[in-house]
Amino acid sequence: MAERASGDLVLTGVTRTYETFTAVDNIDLTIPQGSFFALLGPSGCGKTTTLRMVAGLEQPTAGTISIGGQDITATKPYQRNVNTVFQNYALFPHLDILENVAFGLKRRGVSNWRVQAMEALELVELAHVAKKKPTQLSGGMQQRVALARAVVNRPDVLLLDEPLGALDLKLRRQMQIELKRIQSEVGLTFVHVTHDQEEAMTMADTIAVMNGGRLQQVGDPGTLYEKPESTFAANFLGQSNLLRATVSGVSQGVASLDVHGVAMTVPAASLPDGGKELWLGIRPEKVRIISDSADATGLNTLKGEVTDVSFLGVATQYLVAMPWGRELTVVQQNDGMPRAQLGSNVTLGWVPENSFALDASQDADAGAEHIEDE
Amino acid sequence: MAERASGDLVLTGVTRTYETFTAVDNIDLTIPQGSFFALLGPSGCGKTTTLRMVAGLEQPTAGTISIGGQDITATKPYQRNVNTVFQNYALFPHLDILENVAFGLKRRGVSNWRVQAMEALELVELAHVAKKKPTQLSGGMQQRVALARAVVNRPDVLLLDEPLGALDLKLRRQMQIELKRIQSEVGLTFVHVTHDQEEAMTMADTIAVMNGGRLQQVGDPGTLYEKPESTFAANFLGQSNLLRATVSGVSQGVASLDVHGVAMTVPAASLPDGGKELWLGIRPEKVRIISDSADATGLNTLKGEVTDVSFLGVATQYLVAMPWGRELTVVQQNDGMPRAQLGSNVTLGWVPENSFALDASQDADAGAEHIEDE
Amino acid sequence: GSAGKNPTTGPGGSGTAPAKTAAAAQDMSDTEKVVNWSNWPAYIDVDDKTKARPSLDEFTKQTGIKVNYTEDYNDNDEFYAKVRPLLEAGSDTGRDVWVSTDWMVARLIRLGYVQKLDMANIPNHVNLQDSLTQVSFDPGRVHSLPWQSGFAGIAYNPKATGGKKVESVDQLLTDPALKGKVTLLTEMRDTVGLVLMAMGKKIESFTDADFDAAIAELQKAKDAGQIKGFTGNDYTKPLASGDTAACFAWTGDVVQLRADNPDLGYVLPQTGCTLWSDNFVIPALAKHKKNAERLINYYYDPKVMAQVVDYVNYISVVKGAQEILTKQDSEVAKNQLIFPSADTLSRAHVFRGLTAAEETKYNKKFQALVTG
Amino acid sequence: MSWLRRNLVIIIGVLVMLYILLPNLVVIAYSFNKPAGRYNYEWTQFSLDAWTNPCGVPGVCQSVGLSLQIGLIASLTAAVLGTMVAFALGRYKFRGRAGTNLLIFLPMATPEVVMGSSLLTLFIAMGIPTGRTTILIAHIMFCLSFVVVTVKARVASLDPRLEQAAADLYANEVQTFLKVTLPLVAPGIAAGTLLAFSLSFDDYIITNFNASPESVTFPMYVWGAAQRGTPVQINVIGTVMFLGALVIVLAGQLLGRRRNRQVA
Amino acid sequence: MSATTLPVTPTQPTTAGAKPRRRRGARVPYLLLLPGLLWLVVFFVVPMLSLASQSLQTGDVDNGYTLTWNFATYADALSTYWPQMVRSLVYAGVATLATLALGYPLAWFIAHRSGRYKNFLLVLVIAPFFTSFLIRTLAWQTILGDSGLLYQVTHATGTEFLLTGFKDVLRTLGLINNDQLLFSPFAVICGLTYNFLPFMVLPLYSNLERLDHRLVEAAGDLYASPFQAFRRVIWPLSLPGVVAGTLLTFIPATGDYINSVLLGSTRTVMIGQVIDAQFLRVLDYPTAAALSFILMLLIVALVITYVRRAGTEELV
Ligand SMILES: Nc1ncnc2c1ncn2[C@@H]1O[C@H](COP(=O)(O)OP(=O)(O)OP(=O)(O)O)[C@@H](O)[C@H]1O
Ligand SMILES: Nc1ncnc2c1ncn2[C@@H]1O[C@H](COP(=O)(O)OP(=O)(O)OP(=O)(O)O)[C@@H](O)[C@H]1O
Ligand SMILES: NCCCCNCCCN
Ligand SMILES: [Mg+2]
Ligand SMILES: [Mg+2]
Repeated sequence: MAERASGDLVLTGVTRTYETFTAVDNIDLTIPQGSFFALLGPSGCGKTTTLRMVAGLEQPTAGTISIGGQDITATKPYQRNVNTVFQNYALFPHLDILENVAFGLKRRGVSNWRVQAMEALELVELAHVAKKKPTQLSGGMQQRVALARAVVNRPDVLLLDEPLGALDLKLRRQMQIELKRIQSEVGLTFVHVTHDQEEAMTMADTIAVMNGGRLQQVGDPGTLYEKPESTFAANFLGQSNLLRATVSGVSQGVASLDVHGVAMTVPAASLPDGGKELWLGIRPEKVRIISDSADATGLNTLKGEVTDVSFLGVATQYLVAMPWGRELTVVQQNDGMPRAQLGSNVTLGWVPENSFALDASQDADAGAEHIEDE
Repeated sequence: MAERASGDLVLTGVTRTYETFTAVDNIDLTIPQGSFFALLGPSGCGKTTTLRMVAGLEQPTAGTISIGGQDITATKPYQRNVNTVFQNYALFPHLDILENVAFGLKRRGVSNWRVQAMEALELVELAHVAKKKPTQLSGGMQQRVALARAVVNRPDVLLLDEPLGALDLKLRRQMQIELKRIQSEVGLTFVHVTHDQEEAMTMADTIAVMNGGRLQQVGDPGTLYEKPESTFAANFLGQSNLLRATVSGVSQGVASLDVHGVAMTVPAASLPDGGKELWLGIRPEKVRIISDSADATGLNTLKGEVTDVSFLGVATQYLVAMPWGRELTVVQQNDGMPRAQLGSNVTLGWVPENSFALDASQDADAGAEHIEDE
Repeated sequence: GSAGKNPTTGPGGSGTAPAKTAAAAQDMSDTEKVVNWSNWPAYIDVDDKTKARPSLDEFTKQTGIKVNYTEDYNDNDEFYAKVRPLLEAGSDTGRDVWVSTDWMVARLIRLGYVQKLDMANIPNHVNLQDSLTQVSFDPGRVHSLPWQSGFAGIAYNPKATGGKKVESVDQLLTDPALKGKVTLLTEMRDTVGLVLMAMGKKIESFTDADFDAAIAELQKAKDAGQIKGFTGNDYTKPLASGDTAACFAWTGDVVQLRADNPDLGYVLPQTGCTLWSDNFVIPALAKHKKNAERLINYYYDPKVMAQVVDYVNYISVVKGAQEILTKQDSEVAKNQLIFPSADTLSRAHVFRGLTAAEETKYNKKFQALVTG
Repeated sequence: MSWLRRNLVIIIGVLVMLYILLPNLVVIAYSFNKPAGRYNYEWTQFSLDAWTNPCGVPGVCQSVGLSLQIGLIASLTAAVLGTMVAFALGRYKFRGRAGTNLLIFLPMATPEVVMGSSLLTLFIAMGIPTGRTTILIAHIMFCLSFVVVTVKARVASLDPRLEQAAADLYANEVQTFLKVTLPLVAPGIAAGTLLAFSLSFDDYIITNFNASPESVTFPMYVWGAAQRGTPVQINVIGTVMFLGALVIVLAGQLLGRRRNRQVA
Repeated sequence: MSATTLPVTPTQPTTAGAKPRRRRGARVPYLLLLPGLLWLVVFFVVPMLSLASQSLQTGDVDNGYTLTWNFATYADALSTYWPQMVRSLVYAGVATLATLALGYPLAWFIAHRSGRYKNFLLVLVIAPFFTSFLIRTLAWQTILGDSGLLYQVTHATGTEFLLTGFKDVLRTLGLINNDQLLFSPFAVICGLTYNFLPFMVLPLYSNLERLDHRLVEAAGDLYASPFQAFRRVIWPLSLPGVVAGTLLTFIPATGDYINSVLLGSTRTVMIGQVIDAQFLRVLDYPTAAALSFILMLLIVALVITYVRRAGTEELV
């Protein structure tokens, strides 16, 4: 029987090593009760391993896991009040949908399992397929059954391992809304693994970015996006333009920079510790294409040639080649205003406060997930 | 042996019926040689069936298919110079990557198959895994192998059936760029099936929107997006706000409308034939949140209360409740400007030319893909 | 008749080593009114309507002894292989009596696997046909009493021979009309015996050289493609259908086959045919020896044996059965294959007893022929 | 021509099916024969005699009963033991795996006479009297390999994540096995058991060595009877067994379909 | 029993976890193995060991055998009976090929073209087992006999020329000697093929049933004719099923002799028949035992080579 131990989920120094390979490396993390927490990171970074340790399907090599102050590190999966929505759903093919959902209830000896399971199915709008077998359902429906099967147990913590990974974009967006709705309706702690950054940002209260088994940065979506602390976070969470810059001086809270010979500024508060060299980062949507007539005072500006224009529907994405060869990405909402033409020379500008500065010792392409290194 | 029959792909009155069900209904379509054509539509609308008929894997019940003027309707798949990148890749698990790519070449007795296959693998940047088996590759790599396997045959037409459907967002965007690059490098006719509208818009020269086995609208992405001809197209290709409106008069090319008691205008040219009732459509990103100080002359305006704010990274999405209950969706790029708060009352406005008008006899929710009707 | 001349030439059942004595178990006959009898399939009278076994039922009615009758004796060798380990280990075989062919009886006696019969319990043994009272495999008839006997001769199907008769072993082995459509018996004594006699040898007293010559003769026929196969009792079906044109066959079978197929020919070759008998023996450690002996005694009543013979159509081993049958079923009584005349019997011979070493040696050679 | 090409597989399939069933058709036909003599070799006359009195030959029905009983117990026991071995082989890496595989495979490569006779010697040495027990032991032994091979394939293709999901949903080890693992492997076990049953039910050579006069199985009976022409009843029983198997499957399927329909 | 089952296949790993893995509780596999292996050790290995010792003994039944490590028996047995040994392997091999040729289309048909009759057909494949094999083999005598069913059917339908032509082909192939179908190598192989067909069909079926039909389409799309699609895609993918089926057929068929006894002639004697005769009739246990071991050894060697070449990792 699972013990009720409602409260925060706390991981302390959790490490998991496979023979010589360390999949999860000394993670400390506190996930407040009732929050929607997203774990984000590239493939193989240790997200699933972390979840499996919380679920009890894997034993940490070191460290402890506790819920509400109670150490559950050594308990068996079925003794934990934690449920998982598996990446591949893992529905029981020999049971019908209702039986799948009722599985956990029956194991715990809940007597009105039928009522509760049907309620859970109604929650995911699938009560009408209760008697079907999993294979008779579409991918999206299966995903919702997996969700119902976990949620119905009202666990302290619900783990979701890329539950939307296999869905197409449109359905995915709908399921995201659905998940949020369920989370706020039932008020559980959700730990949601994904490598879709947009998904993480729209859904989570708090996001942790993982890489190579370690936590890179933990914070709310806005902070993480606007003020990434590493090139990895900057590139992994959305796109970033990173410009090589040298600090030429600091005065009145403003740092002067030299970017390929162009003078720019950035708030001094955002400077990283250490040397004079740094990466100046600016998000594509923060960059404006400035008409000749417009006033550019107070903005950092660069000139370049438009080498690519792609219409995205909501917005248009431009690539603008800089004199030093590198291209800057610019995204402009299609709000009905006229836009730049392919091949034209344009001036780009942004408010210095919208940019961020990062330690130059890092690889500018970290987290940009090039094809070669998936 | 496949016959070379380079030229436009033409479908004339193509219909495919399964017993009583018509999956594809009298389609006429001309796809110019060398173009990148996207077929877009909800699940089950007949996209795959259409491709399969072009590939020869399915026989049309009626109609003809020709390439470069040569009727290929009755030829076998292996006699057609058409190749497919399958939705699930369909790589041969028992062959290594090189052998997979060389499969078609060998079947046609190409003697320097090794050289050609390696070239194709280099094109998709996978020459280094030539000796691996498909299962040893990640999803994205498999997808590129499938692409190389098809492209290497230099078919007249390359059919792509949701080749990116199973990839995660980040990889998906990269593969899109890749696909475009390959298409322009080798200059084949691409027919690309997807139900990701953003994907269709960024990649295709021409988009055909299908629904229920019929073609709804064919055109370039910009036109389709900006001037949809049906509520289905408006909803399916991106989001749309549709407002019930009555035409109160037309003068000087401008139609006056009554929208729930608010007076608005729309270019008379965009009015559909028929009655006075219509749907006034406006894209979320075309709607601006107007500050009190700003000048709203010439804009259609509405007042409402912000009921939801979600941060999308690049942009923020607002839901604004109208006095008559319905919510309008507004998307604003996160360009660093201050934005509206949840619960605040705001004025929304848009340039009349950015809106479009549709026949009121249609269902406003067509194509919005509710969960219930997957 | 002359077949009754007991073949005294062989070394009898004694072999090179003196026969061992079979162990007896404590006889439970008086307390357990049962007897376990293993016999060959279809070797007892059956009521074709009720499918009951009338003579057995009658025995039980008379004596109160229940007979567990099992038809698990399909083949001497196979049965022996089944019980030998038990007998060798000195354990009970679960059977009180079974029916073994003469040469097998010799082996069983030699190895001390069968007990002496207590003739006091079998007063009817005096009804045994004179010709069978002295046999080389069981001198003095102390261990066995025959159940049925029969000839091995030549059977043919005129449909497959083209109406031609097959009258001699020579013809069987050489006639091109029969090429590839001849089967012989896996029973060495019948097959080799018939050939030996056709070669002019006496099967009561042949030598190693004679045996080898017979094998060579057979080998020649086999190599020439004349012989299709060696069979157990399964020669009947192809013979009936004509897939086998001619073969060595046992009398009882042929009598039965003729009921369906009156055209079938059967010949006891002029050069001589083998006469064999299948005999009751009581194995070592049999628990109900006395009951078994009462059973034997019962069947040695001519009336009872007449009833059996009328059904199984082998040669009666009990005197007086013919007379009874002549009254009831003159067809059967007149059948030469069931009640052979003296002339017929004069052509019938019994294969001599073999020493253990001979048995191994001959078996090896014969099996090399069969499975070569 | 193109019709032929399209339906070639069906045509060949039907022909092969016919090949498989042809002897049974003969057996069925001759169950309605009324032979003049005691040999049921030649077609004589149509009759229902044997059908109205299938147990008419002494011992035949007892032998069928014994064979069914032995087949059932042997196949079920072999199923249990074999499934356990299959799980060990399909699930775990351990020392001696290759040896175990070989040990599973050798009995299939051993001639039946050899197996039957050497087993009998063993039983005698161990003092086990031959009979039902020894037949059962022998049958379980040779059925085991077939069950292992069949079930192992199924176990190997079982998705371990389903068991993890069960553990995640509060099922302890035993419950996980009973509620998830077993039902999922069940079709493989069923197939293995069926195969084992048919092998046991049809075995003659090994059985014959290890039987006693009280334990005559159906194949032993048939073997004996065939020495002098099989009674028509044997054809009847063969036919009943054959059709029985089909009827059971058809009934199961119909029942399943009805249940599905009710649910839907 | 569900239609999707009856798997007798060593499968391709379908999931990540399909490969055997090491687990905590190293005792578990041994506990699972214990009863089954114990059974095999006591009732198979022990008798085989005593058989092994028997094969090295000299003596005779009457005076008993003694262990003299007489390896000569092996040499003698092999030199005397190698033709039967070779014949057995050849017949079993040909019969295995025949079951494959017949079983493959049937398995395909059941897996992909039989719709809801799947279960029914599967049982129809195995149901003949429930009628004693002896009766069924004897039925082949009725079918193949000179005036048997085949003859009567062709005779009655005026298609006797088919039968004659068929016989001519068989004669050319050396599978019959004269005009008889029965009692010929052909009849023996036909009987073997018939008897072991289910052992081929079941594993093939469970493999083919899982074949992804889209791969076949992909092959067609890539210019493979239907034959090439079979040769290059379907066949290699079905290899695990083929391997399992051929083993389950070949191994028991090699030792079988009932078919040879009932349907064959003196020229079709198989090794099982020899072993049987040595055991039961000659009572030469050492030779019989030696022959058994030679046979087993040959089979194991052949199987290992075959399995290696076919690229399936595990024995059976
Ligand atoms: N049983 C194992 N033995 C050895 N290495 C393992 C094992 N399980 C996982 N790993 C390794 O640990 C690393 C982390 O794996 P994990 O599954 O946690 O990644 P992930 O972040 O969930 O990736 P994805 O996004 O692809 O699901 C990977 O490099 C993987 O290869
Ligand atoms: N063999 C078939 N028999 C009956 N109906 C079929 C068959 N194949 C397809 N259909 C039906 O035809 C319709 C169109 O199917 P199709 O696969 O072309 O859709 P699609 O547009 O590719 O959908 P998706 O986006 O889900 O892949 C569907 O409703 C489907 O159920
Ligand atoms: N059905 C009984 C047949 C008995 C045959 N006995 C054969 C002995 C041959 N010498
Ligand atoms: Mg993962
Ligand atoms: Mg599709």
